[in-house]
Amino acid sequence: MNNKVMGVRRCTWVYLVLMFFSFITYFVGRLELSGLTISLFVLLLALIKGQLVGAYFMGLGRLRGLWRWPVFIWLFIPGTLISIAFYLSA
Amino acid sequence: MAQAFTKTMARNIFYGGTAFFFLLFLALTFDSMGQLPNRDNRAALEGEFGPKIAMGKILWEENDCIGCHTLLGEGAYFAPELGNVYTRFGNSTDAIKGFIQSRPADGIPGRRSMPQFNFSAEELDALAEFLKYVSEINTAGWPPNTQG
Amino acid sequence: MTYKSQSVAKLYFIAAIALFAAQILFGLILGLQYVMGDFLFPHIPFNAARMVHTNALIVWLLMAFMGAAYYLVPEESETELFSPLLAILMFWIFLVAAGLTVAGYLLVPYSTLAELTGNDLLPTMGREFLEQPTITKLGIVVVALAFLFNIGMTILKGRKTVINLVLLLGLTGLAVFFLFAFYNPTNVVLDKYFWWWVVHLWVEGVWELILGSILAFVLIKVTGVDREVIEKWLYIIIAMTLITGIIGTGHHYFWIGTPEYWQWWGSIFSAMEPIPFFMMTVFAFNMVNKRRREHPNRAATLWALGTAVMAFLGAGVWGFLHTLSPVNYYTHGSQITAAHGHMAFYGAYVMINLTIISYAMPLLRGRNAANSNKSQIWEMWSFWLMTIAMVFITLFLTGAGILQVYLQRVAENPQPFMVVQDQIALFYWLREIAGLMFFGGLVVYIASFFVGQDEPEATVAQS
Amino acid sequence: MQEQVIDTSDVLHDRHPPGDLAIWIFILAELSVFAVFFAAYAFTRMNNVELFNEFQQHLDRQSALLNTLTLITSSYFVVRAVAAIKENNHKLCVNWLLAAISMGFLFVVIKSAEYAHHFGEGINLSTNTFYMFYLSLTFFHFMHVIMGMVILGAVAIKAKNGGYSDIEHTGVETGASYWHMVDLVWLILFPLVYVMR
Repeated sequence: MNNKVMGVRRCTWVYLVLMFFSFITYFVGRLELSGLTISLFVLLLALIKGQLVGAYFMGLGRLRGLWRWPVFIWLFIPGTLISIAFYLSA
Repeated sequence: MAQAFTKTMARNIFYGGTAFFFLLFLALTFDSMGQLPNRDNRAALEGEFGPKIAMGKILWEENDCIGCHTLLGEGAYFAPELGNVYTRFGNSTDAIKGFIQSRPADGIPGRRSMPQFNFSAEELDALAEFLKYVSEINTAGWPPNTQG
Repeated sequence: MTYKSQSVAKLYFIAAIALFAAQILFGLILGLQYVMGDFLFPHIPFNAARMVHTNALIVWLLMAFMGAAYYLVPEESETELFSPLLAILMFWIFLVAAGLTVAGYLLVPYSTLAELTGNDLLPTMGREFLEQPTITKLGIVVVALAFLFNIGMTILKGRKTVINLVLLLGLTGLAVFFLFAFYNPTNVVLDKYFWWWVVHLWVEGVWELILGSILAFVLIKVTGVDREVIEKWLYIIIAMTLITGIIGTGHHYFWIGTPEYWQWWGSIFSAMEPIPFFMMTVFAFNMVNKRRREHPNRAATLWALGTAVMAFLGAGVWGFLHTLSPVNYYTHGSQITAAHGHMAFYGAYVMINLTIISYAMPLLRGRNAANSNKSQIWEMWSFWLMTIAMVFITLFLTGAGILQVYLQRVAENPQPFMVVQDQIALFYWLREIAGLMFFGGLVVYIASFFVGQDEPEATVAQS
Repeated sequence: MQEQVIDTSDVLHDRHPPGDLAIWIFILAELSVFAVFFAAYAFTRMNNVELFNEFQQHLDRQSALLNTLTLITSSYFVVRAVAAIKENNHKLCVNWLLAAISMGFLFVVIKSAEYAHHFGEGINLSTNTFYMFYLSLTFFHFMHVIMGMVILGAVAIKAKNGGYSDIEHTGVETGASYWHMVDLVWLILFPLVYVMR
């Protein structure tokens, strides 16, 4: 089996995980769960999803050097800021 | 391995990005135009003092008041802000008229002074009404205090 | 000079420099009036001097842009100008109109000028930077259209390079957005809203295309770096400029009666506006470092690098300083704005024009590539004098602005405008001194055109 | 200098991101704007928790979920399109691209219905701070979806005309990268605006 097919398979798994996480997020909303822990949990799911998209769909995960990181950093900085803001307002 | 970085792509981003953000700007402008009636005090323009205010604005422009003053923060920074002069002068058009009238023709030695424009009573009225109208525009709370 | 018709640029450049001198002279008068309020009163009141100061600036920048276009378009298109005669004719019309307008500002009261020129028929006067009589504005439109026609036809019949197209796009945008100068409703909010379509979309929009293309042209010439590389960076930089700058107009819509969401849109996008300027700085230095040849005109290279740095500082950094709405709430319409305006205009637009003049003038005057060493040394001295003076002007105005904002708007007992002005007079004195230094630099600059004319051209030291 | 790319197969450890560098500069700029917007939302919410929590309840979470699924799915389709062109299969590539575009179209339809509902209630940017952010963020993103569809459409047309191959497919990757960015932004936007409270 060559690399390309493996790449696609991996992305299919990633796709399923993304769908699954989205449903969880939705049900959290649907049940109108609230509070800091819940919010941060939902945020964490979103950040993981973002990292999966960046690493596998965009293909940054297999890079060496600087270009491996922009999406991670992009998720990290606003993620942190949002966490702080929610923490302070909880 | 070499990185692709082509002029064609750079060009496409320039044209695409510009068009995109200009359209967004137009969309926001469209929304703003819809909101302005709630904020820009156009009721005053359509009311009985409307013609006076219009005359006042022409006078404001034809004497280049903006060349020394600011109006809502825009203009020259040589003389006080006038967007809120009506409130600063105790909500009085008479005080505004009195001030404009009282300027000495030869200035004040050593100090900045507003010229004496020799306005007629009607013109003074118009200018004061114009400044009152501007002071009643909803400026999101600017300036921070009456000093302008 | 490769094409004969490029020589029309010389007229434009000379007139531009003359108006530059007038602008600075009136700047000094203004600076003095800030501290000696009755200076020249009532003969040249502050507002008249200020109109000359700002309008002369705009006109000379436009003249130099046109000169730059007449110089670089034939060379880029590899063909003679479509009509040199039209270019010369338009030059004189423009110059005479500008001269008459300035004379009008100085000789008669502004209201008389308005009456004489029939402002009541189509009132457009008396708005900041657009003080010109309506008839002058119409003249500007005619000149701009003829100019665009001339340039456009030249490009059409010749080679279409990126630099040409970007320049043409910038110049067309300049003409199009100027048309909003004719829209002047009684409603002050509407008036201001679209007034910014001229002012902001000029200086933080289409003018930057002109700036970028002139800079790219000079960099290609003095560094010998491959056109392909320079052109793609030009595209990226101007793309970033417009992406951030168009919505960035919102930073003028915080407090003029426009909806409050502009505070967010304006703050966020204008916070990004320094990025393209930073890219431009990196780009210019990179290209010069990667240069494939030593150009004997070192002064032009210095101006080009200076433009990149000072535009970043003036437009980028000093703009960012007061662009976020919570900050702008306190600084709006204060000396902070003046500080930013001075350095941004100097860094971005004055310097880019001096760059192209520095590159083109020796060629227009019959040199092969550059002026004599002596002349260049004078010119480089003027670069440093003017640039350092401008840094000081900006710093002093910033100091004045911070103090003004504090005393008038932040302090527990806010004080009236004029009381505050007295308290910050020291900064105004210092600014005036820095202004004199700038004027000195300008004198050296003008002198550089006359010294060392009989000496041989500068050559490149073999390395 | 025109630098040509000779493939970027899935062989490991490349140094450069897929697609044209120019699009990545653009993507980074766009991401920064969204990042600032997100942070602004969170910190403004801090001072208006009740307002935000109240009006968040008025949003249509079901539509948001559907939209999330459409975007993730279309993003996955785009991955398949890139894989297809690397196999030199134009036709398959075009089909995946068209599938991705139709998913984008579905997003636009759902979101438009949501907007129609809001506008029908007279809600606009000036209604309150929550709606200002909600509308600004989602509409700005909405325009990106449309822009992404235009880009994918252009790529699809070129692919259909045989403009790409297993050797030269930078254009497909460029469009794909942009589209993933549109997806990525929504993945944060969805929980932040619709769910987190």
